[in-house]
Amino acid sequence: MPPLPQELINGVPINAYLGLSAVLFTLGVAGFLFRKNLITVFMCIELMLNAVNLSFVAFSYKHGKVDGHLFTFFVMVVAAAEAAVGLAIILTVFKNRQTLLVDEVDSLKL
Amino acid sequence: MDVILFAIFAFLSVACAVIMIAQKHPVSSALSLIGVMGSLAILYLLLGATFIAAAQLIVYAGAIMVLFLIVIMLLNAGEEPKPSHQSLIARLLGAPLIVVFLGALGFIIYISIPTEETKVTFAAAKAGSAEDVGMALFTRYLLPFEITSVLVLIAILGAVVLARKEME
Amino acid sequence: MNFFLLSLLKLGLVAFVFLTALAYLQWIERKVIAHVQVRVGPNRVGPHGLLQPLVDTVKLLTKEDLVPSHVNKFYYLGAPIIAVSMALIGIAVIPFGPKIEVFGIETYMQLTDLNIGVLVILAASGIGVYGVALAGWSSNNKYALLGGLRASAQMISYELPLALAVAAPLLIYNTLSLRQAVEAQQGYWLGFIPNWGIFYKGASAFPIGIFLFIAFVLFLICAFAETNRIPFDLPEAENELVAGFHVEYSSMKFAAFFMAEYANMVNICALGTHLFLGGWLPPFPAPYSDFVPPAIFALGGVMCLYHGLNYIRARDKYTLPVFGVIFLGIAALHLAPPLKPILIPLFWFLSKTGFLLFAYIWVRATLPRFRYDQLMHFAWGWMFPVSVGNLFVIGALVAAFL
Amino acid sequence: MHHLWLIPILPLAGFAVNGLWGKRFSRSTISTVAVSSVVLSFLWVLKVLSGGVEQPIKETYFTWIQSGFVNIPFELAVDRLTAVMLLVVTGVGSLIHVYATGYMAKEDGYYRFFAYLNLFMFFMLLLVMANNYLLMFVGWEGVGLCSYLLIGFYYLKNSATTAGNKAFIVNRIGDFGFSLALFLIVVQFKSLTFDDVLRGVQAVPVEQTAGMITAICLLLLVGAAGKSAQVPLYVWLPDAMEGPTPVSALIHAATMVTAGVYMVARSAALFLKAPVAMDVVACVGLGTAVLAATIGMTQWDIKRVFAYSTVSQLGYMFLALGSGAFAAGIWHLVTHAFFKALLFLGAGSVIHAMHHEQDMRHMGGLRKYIPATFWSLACAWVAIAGVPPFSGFHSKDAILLAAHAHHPWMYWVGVATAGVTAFYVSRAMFLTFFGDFRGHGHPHESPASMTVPLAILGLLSLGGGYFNVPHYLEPVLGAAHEEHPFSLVAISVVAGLSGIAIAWFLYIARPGLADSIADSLGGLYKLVHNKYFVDEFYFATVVHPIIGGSRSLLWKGLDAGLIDGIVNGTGSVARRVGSVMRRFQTGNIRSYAAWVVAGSVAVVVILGVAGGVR
Repeated sequence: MPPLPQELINGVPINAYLGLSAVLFTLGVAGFLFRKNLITVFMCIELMLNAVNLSFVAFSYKHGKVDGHLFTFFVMVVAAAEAAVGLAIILTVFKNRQTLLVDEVDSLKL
Repeated sequence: MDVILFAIFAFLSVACAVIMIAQKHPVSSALSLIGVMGSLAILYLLLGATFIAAAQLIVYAGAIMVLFLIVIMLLNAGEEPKPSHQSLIARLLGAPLIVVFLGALGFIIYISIPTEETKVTFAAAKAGSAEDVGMALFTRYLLPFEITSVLVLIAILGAVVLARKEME
Repeated sequence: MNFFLLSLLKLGLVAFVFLTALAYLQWIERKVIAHVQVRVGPNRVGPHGLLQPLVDTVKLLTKEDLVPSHVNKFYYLGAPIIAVSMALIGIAVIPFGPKIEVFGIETYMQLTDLNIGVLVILAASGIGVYGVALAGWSSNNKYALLGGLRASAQMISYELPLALAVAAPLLIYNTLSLRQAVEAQQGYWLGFIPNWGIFYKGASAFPIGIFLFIAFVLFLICAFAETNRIPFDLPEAENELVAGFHVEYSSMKFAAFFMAEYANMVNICALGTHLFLGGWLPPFPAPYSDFVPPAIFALGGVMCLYHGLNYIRARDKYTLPVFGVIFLGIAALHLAPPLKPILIPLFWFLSKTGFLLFAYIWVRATLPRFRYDQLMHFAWGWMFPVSVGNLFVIGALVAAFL
Repeated sequence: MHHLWLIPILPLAGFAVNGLWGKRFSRSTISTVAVSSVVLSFLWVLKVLSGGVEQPIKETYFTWIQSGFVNIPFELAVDRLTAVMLLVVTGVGSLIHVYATGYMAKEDGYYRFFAYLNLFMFFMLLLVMANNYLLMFVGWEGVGLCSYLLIGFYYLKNSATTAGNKAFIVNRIGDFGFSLALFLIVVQFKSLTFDDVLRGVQAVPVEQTAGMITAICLLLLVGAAGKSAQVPLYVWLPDAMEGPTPVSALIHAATMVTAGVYMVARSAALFLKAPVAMDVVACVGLGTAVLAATIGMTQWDIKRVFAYSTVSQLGYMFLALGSGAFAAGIWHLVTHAFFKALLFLGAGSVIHAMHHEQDMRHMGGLRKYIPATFWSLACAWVAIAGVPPFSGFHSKDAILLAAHAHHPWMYWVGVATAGVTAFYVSRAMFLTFFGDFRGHGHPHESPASMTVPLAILGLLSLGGGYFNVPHYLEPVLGAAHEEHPFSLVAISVVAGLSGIAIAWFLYIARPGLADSIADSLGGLYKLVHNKYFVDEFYFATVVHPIIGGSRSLLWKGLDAGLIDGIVNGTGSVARRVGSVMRRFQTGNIRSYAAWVVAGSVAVVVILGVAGGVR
């Protein structure tokens, strides 16, 4: 294994975490834009939430406070609620129109 | 040590995320998402957020994703067929937008926080044990906590109402 | 001594003992059920069928490992791995005894003492669901799928009351580390009643143990459901879904699921022991209790010798004396000064865990199976409210008395 | 720690139990719960007072309202004034609860009745025990509510519900005055606690704040007039007799209507600084006394007679307050509580005996049918008529003397009114119990649960005058002047006796003479008999204009015109805007998502250009 540069030995720079969270978030957005399966789209939302959580925790490490953790905690709870309702909605959608394609579900207009 | 672990799991999470949006099959996406969550849990540990790491595993990986999996299995959602018609703007604008977005984010992070400012090491973590989280949760953040509980209640009702059979 | 080396040593030891124990647990189960149903049980291989597990293992290893053609290979192969590994993770945070000192090395009888140990176990059991669910789904077989769905639904349903029941003692011990939880249960009130979870009194004026006992009962029920054991073994209900989620599995992969099941049982029993039954703490004050284990073993040895001398079956003429000698030897070990501080706590811990495991087998031998809707209704309509209420009461009591 | 909170909480518990589960209880259970809750709180009052209250007992439980400089604790206090009130409320209350178990035995909604009654006890106790005006106001409104509920207890009777509404609305006017007074008090004294107000009053010299304090006092008087049925807000009380008789006895004779008196006495310090207000109070009291007494002479409904008598007696109390003899007022409050509760309960017993016949023209000669009721009522009779040495004599005497010391002419009017009072009560008694039986059916004596309370109250109204309340209250309300000029006393006594005599002459000696006098008076009699047409006057001047105005202006003009117009206008504007914006709504989630991303990209880029989030 190549020797690490000296400034990396004594810890990871905080903005590496932030960058990682940014990358994950963007991937989530990409998935949201390009995937067609409702459930997958929903999972992409979860991915975005996770990315944001990571940055929350990173920031709370930076400030040595616990608040970021609490935000993460709340995000988790809300995500759980959202998953429950959202999946129920997806089930209903599938029951009513036998499809999971986001593009098919577009009658809510005009 | 921290650096190596961070490198491994950061790579793992990104890889899983890519797989997730690349994979055609929902179950694969779900599992790779679980992979992302698991590696994020490790990263939380590195950041000293032990409680959040455990909660991440229990709530996200243990409960939410299981729900997803169950739904996928119930609906037996297979591969995605070619879409009949899809959003023009998303197809055209999507990729460039995302690139710009990532670039701008990176730029902001770069200019906002200089690299040499904070070094994350597990040993140096100040807060994040279950005690700290609980203490803050039930004192300063009590009201949000209560409200969240109400939200969860509402979600339960909504799920029940949506999922129940129509009574004849 | 090097931390990593020490950990490796302990890891090897625990892994060896644990896996062997799993194998023998199954033998014990067969034996006990047999005796409950007035049968003899496995008794062909070795004395009293003691070598049965070995033979089973060999058989499972050497069996043809066939993979059905219609399965989804990746997940089909991955599922048992997930299941068994998640089941084995739990043991890592479970302490077997207090701090000990061997060859001048101070160490804990525990692989690692996380300050979120309990959460780790819960998380592991939560992830373990995937093993079952994926197995069921990837087998591409409707019985298996039903089994997997049932399993996952059942496990996440019963995880709530389980977590709530576990939260109750943690609320009182004010820690998430199993070691500290056990240490919080030290002492006796009125001099002889042990201060274990289910009898807990501690510094409070009120014996909170009463409610912890309720929590303990809830915990046991959830534990049965969480490990898919009778009366909650819907996922593998033979007479409904052939063998449930592992119907398509054979040879070692099949064995893996069983290992996972037994490992889960052991983990959860150990958890219960630590949280409610005072872990490795003796049931009455040390100076007397220290002589109980050797006494028991000695008694066993003497009995074996006696029965060996006037035997009924020809075989016993040789086996029973051997066992008698072995038991006496163990008794002697318990008295040997260097081993005493290791063996005595280990004995108490193992005997309590063993009792819970015996309860598992006992119930399996006696109770019939639930219907699925009954199962779910029981989870959400009964267990959940009761555990929440119980937790409320305990919280109020903690606020009032501790 | 005396655990004062127990006193109000016990009836509240009774209310909760009966109100929540009373439907399923048997009548005996309900009455047990209700009565025992009140009796227990009476016993607790006794226990608390047994220690003596040289020093007021204060117990602060928590900070109720903390807003800016105003800090209102939830504080109960018992000083001697409160002690007297407590004894009256819980004591008479217990008796009336016992009575009610007999009186209501056959009625529907048994549990409802007792639940309301207990709730009333709770609020009344809160009112008298409160240590600040706001908490007092809570009790004040609460008793109003309960009185409304209980007046409309027979909600199938249209008249009952109307009476309830009337009582409620008229009380609102009074409460409006009261609350204004509270605001002024906050402005003036920066607090609502009695002690602070007292201190504040003594602190500032009169001439600076006379105007303010006078305003406060007048507004308080408005509130008191509303609750205690004084001119011009007395009109609700006679109609309130639609409620069951125990209610009339407890709420509309003994306790609630005296809340105004208590409140004014409680604010004695304020009133003493505002002589103008004092005179107004005295005049209002006197006017009420005369007015109601004269009306009372001409009524045929026995309960209405006693209702007007109540109004006039309350007038007496206000006269006392106005002429500075607060203690005398409270004293009369106590004795009045005894004999007026007795009168009503007796009337109830009579009505019960007459199978719900209330018109005195169909009674008569009941003496021999229901002796127990008669004799107990006789006690009340002599008491209210001011015959020495019975209770009414003492308190009324004290009031009249105080009035004489204040303004002699008030004394003379008071004496006249005393005569009138004696007259109409005697008239009621003669019409009911003497002569021969004009009704039909067979009157029957009431059960012991009714007669025993009557007997106890009878004794109290005979001997009640010897509780020397003014002396007991001296530490709180200052010393009453002691000299009893024999002449004045004699005059009032003579007035009372003559009233009785006239009544005897008109209704026993020369029956029929009364009607002829009434005919000869003609118009005047009609005027009085129809209560001076006050109700009609109010309807013409207040009610109709308000209804008409709100229908035409508020409803048709403001609501339908303005508000609906705004709403519809907003809607139409939104629709027009939407008709343009809907072009963007393709219904395809992902294009929305794309838009969102575009927006966030814009935000992020702007942030980056602006130089990050330092």
